[in-house]
Amino acid sequence: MNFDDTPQEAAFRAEARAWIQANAPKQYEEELRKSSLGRTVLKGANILEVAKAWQKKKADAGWACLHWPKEYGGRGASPIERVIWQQEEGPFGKLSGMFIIGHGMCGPTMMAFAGEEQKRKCLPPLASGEKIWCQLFSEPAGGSDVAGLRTRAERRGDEWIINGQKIWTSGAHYSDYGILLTRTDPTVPKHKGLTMFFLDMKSPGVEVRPIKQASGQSDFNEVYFTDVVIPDSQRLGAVNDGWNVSLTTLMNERMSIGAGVATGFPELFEFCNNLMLGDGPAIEDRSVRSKLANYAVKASGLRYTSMRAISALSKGERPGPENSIGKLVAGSMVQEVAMYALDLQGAAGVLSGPDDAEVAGKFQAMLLRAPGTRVEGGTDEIMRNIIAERVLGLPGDIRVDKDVPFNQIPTKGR
Amino acid sequence: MNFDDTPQEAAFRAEARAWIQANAPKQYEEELRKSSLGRTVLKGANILEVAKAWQKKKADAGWACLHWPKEYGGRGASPIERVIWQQEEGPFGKLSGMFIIGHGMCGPTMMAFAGEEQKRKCLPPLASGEKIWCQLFSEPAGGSDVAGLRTRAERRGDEWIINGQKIWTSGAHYSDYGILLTRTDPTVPKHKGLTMFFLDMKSPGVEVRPIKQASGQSDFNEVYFTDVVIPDSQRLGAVNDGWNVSLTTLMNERMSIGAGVATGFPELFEFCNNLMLGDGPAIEDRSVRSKLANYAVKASGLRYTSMRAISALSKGERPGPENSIGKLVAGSMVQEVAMYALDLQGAAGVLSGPDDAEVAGKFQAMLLRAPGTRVEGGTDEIMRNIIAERVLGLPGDIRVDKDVPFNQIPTKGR
Amino acid sequence: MNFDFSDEQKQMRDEARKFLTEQCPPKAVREVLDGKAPYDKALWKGLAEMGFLGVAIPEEFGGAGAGHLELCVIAEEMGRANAPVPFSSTVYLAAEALLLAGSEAQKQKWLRKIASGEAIGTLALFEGKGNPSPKAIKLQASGGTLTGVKKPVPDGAIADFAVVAARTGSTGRDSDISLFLVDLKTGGVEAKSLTNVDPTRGQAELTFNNAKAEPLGAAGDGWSILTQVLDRAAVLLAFEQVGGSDRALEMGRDYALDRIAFGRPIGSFQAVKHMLADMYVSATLARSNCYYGAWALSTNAAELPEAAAAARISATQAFQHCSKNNIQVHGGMGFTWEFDCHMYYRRANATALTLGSLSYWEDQLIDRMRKKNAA
Amino acid sequence: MNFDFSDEQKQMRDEARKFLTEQCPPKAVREVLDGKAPYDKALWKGLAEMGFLGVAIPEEFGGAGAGHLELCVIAEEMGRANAPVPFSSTVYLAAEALLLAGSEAQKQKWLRKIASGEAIGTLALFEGKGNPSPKAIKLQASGGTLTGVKKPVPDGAIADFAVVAARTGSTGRDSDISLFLVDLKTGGVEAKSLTNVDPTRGQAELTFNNAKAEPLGAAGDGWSILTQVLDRAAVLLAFEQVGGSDRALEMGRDYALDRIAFGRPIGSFQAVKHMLADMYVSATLARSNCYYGAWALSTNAAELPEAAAAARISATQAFQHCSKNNIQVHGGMGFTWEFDCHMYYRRANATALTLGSLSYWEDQLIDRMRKKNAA
Repeated sequence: MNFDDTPQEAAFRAEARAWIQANAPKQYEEELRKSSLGRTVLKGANILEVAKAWQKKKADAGWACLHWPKEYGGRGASPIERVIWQQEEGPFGKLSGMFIIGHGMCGPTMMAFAGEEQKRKCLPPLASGEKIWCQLFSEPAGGSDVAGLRTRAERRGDEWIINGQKIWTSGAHYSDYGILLTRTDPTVPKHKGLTMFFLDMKSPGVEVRPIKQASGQSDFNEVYFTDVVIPDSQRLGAVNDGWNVSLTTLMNERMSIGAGVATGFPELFEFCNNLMLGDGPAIEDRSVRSKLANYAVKASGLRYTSMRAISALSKGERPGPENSIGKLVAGSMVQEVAMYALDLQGAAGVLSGPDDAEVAGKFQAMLLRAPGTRVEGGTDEIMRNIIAERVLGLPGDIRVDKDVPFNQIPTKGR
Repeated sequence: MNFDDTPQEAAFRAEARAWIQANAPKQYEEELRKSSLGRTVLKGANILEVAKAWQKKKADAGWACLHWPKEYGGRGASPIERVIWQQEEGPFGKLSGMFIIGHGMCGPTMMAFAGEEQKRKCLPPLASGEKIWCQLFSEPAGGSDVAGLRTRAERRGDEWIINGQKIWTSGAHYSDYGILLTRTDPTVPKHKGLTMFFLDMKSPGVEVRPIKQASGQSDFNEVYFTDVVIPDSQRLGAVNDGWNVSLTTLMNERMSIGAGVATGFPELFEFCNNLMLGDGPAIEDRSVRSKLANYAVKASGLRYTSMRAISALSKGERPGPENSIGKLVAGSMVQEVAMYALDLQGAAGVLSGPDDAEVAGKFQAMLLRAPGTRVEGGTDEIMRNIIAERVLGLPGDIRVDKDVPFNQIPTKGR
Repeated sequence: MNFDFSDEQKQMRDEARKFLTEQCPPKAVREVLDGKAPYDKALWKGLAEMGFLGVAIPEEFGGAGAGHLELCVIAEEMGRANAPVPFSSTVYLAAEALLLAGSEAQKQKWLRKIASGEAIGTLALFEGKGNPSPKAIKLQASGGTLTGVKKPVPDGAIADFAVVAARTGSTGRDSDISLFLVDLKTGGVEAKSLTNVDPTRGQAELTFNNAKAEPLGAAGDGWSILTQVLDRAAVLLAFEQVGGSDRALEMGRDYALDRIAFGRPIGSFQAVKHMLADMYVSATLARSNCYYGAWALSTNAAELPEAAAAARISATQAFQHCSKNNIQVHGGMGFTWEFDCHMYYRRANATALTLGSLSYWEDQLIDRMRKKNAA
Repeated sequence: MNFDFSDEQKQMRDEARKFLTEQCPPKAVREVLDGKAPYDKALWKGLAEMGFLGVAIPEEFGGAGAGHLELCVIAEEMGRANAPVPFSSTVYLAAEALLLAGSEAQKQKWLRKIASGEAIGTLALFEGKGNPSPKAIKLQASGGTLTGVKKPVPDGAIADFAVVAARTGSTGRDSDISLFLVDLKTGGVEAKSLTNVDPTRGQAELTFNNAKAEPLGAAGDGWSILTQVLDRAAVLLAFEQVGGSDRALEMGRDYALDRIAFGRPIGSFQAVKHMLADMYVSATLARSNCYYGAWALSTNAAELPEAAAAARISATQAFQHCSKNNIQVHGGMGFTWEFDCHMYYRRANATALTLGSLSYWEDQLIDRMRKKNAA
């Protein structure tokens, strides 16, 4: 049990720190530090360009995708080294947002299922940020039931013709490539008729439309496929074995350990530390303190849980579904934190404009974004199922569609 | 919308008050007032005798089972009059605890399914407290799945022979009669092979054993049946129609409206009003106030919900499953309240002896009793199912045992 | 004893629901949400014509003279429809202040205009962050004019007049505060619209610069009147919140019945069923607390302060709970702009702060219960 | 960086678990629960023989000299087994106080006896209701004797010696408090057992009547030493709580797999599955907070005060949550005396109060975070 660096770790940290100090885009540091919970905006700069430039710089110096093999653009670093890097990269890490899906999910899937030539061709520009990738699994009819997807892939010689619609695709509008899960046989039970591909997002017939979210922003897209052609060489895994391929992708999602999920606690604590209530400093109000303490131990519990996962990874253990707790706990906590921060502002908590709201509307934005955090990447309910079934070994839900051909499953409840 | 009495109601209240003033066993008033949440103990007196004497006195003067027809020992009073009576009876109402099952569940079931002669014979002594009744539904293997019961009734001419075991029977040890749900056909699906009876609890072959609860007390019993003989004339409803009969019983349980369920809030509020913390009165601590306010609105919400149900009943509407919310909300609230009251006492909160604990160990007893309140009469989970299915119209759980003969349903999970 | 609305009141509810279903569909709410209009003028006119704006205003002042129970019933429907009109500020705040403290002339002028839909009113109380408190009121009254800044003022940018809380003394006592009535169209007041989490209900900053004002109620009575106005508005707003809670619950229930996942309606999964059951529970507790509040309001009972706080807390919790879990039941679709879920979530969280925050009312409730207990 | 116990420490855990599974089955706990013995003497002897009592006591004082990480591992297993022995009072409180402030002679005498199982120790801090506070300490020291009443004192009726917090000044400052060591077998102290919610762990009232006492640590240092003792004990007790949480979770999980209702294991119902998932979540958060606390404890890091409070809060919540919902998963059977569920529920609620209540530690945590923030 040691929360301090070993000498080797300290040396790695010093090297990383020095390089970052010398190379990071310092002009954006303050703005990046202030931005929170996925709302990263840089005034007067195109964040996509800034992010790509930083990623390329890192790649050129061997600091991109630290855990990937060197031949695919990585560094072959240890999990602890990744953590140290993230700690040192600090606010500049927020520039990696648009690469997370590609580096965390698409890359590992390609590594596991693409041919060697394709890997050597595709992975280095993915690592360096020159090419951005997205993941095309979710569909309107699917939701939590990912395998219920309907996008068809029909074989025509050495090609596949894709028709259908995906939804909730992060970054589809700026992505160069995507991995795509399709239905290739609707006459067998749903998990058995899926096939995975990767494709050029600039292919004819691909149309990306932004989704306006409840928060007013558009972080996601719908992607429509009309007679899109994909060569069979871009198939990942066997025909009709797409479900297993997708499990690799999703497992890797869990392995994309990080500085931990956003809980909103540091922001709330800082806010309360500076806030004056009618009777005195908020931080001296016992009801505020009680609430803060409860959030504090959740936030620290998540932080150390993620550190324990890193230790397990370092020992060669595969991080298990227990990592689902981060998203589960943080999702609803962010929502509660936001509501409470508004409450503490009294009637003025309703104001969300940067000039009129406390801390520039940060908590108001958090409130409006929060419902999405309880859904994206698996709802709270799916997360609890995962923990119950895969960690605790409890039975799966009764599956009425298990042995039913996909095209005979009902689509309307009433 | 009127929370005040009409003139007729005021007259009824005055009459009830005067009679109670003249007749109630005043010597126990103080002890009854202090006792809470089902722990009614009278020093130096047998509470069963005191309760029976008070019930008999009420019956003789026409104040027993107010809503029952006069010919069966009641008064034919309106629901509002019942409420007024309960308000006026105040602490003396705590003496009715041992009659609740008989008056609320057994009596109405008898009224609906027994022959006229039996009704005239059985109901008046039930109303007057001379005979106490219990309800024999639950079984060890049954639990929330009441219809999963295994106690067998086998026909032999004009008689039925009962073998099996019941559990969680309140008051079996002092009961004279009971209503009993049995399995008469194990070869059909579980709901279709049940039959209801009533029986003399002094019948040969009936053995009552108290259950020691987690709290250390014994409010419930196990009841064993060994070749117990019940005449067919004591059958309630048709053979194999017992499930429907039991639904009447359970529906009436919901109609046994009362002064509302115990939430622990009044006790907690009084406690906090008198408690000094290190820094001053507990009631001035903002964290205490915030917790109290949250409990307060639950307690008042339940109180007025039960009043709304009374109004519905007055208008001839049948109170629906929405009344399940009382038990659901109060059950876990009592537990939280007890934990919080201990917390406020600091390290000494652990002490439970009457001389060493604040307010004579009341909250410590509440803490230990509370887990039972979340289970008895239907678990929290069953209550949520009832609300979801019967109030909101959501689908029932998937029933794997629905069309399976009872004797083919598995009994062990692994 | 009767813990229910009368048949006539229920009939009025049905009428209001029918009217709002037709005149205030989600599409109409979206016009305001999207900033195409500051409020729904046609709906406002319709509400006046239906007599809903003046339902609790006596006939002598141009209202229907029906009473506050009837107003509660209308309020619930306004909340259910998420109506994008200045109903709460005009009817619960401005009109109630006039009814409690207005002179005959003031009532004749303004209540009549409210009932007819000619005037939008509001209460200008807050000055930046914080909860209701005499100490927080800095806006100064002197020589029949007001100077200072109020923010946020609900519907302040579209209001024709405002009841304004101002400082007229410096003793440190409640009697330092007096109320004034300001015609916002006569100059001296500058209104600026402010962005807020619920664009269907405007918020504004009002800057008073020697603005002409006439006293409302006796000098020094301001805080006492305000307390009563806030209590009365708390009950009425709680009915809006209960209406919103019920609608959010219904939306969730309907979606759970329609939507299929894993080959079954999602409403057949206990996680979803029980979430909806818990929403029903909180909505029901809130409704029951509101009924008691309605009785206390309509009879001006001594229990009103306590009943109002309980209704406010319970209804705030219920609406926040139901609106956020309605989104959760809807999954990703619930988080789209296209679905209506977020409109209720926005309204729930905005309404939770009007009149002061949840934690303020928690504190108030215990204060009031304690006083009653001590009495 | 390594956020896990070492293989050797894990091996010690396995050893402790094996020992306790054999020597401390629920049947043994019930002997004490049912009042047949004040504690499990055979188990206590066994723990001494295994070297567990002195695991963190240096070899020079008769211990194993292994360290506090090893003690955390043992603590977790003690909690998991619900062991009915005075481990926490003797090892986390008395021994830690001696280690921090004892003279060489005191350590030689008492630590050696603790390690060998010859002496049971405790900390006599509280005087009636309330949380740790110098103000609350009235017991008076004068001329080498103590007079006053301590209550509740954990394991006070079976203890051989006690570390006692006494008042030696009246300046109103923390330095009014000094610690003393009292041999309870030498007269002058009367012990009375007190009924408490967890009969497997005794509580007593100790009346000091001019009882002979020797100073422990410097005069006036009492409060400062106590604070450190409580922080250290908070981490250790938190490991007991985590062990108990895990066991309660396992019991619930096992029952959910075995028990059939409606023709299926109850663990196939989402209501039960998700309840257990939530128990796992709180137990995991607590465990992670405890690991950080263990590191801070074992290295005496500056982060200890904050880490200890976080571990304490998180573990208290987890054990209360898991033990109460374990009963709920068991349904009616969980509420019988016969099933073991209630033993964990009792322990969870008793442990929540030792060292001061949850709300006290919440307050402490924020105080400490605030200080760190200001620094």
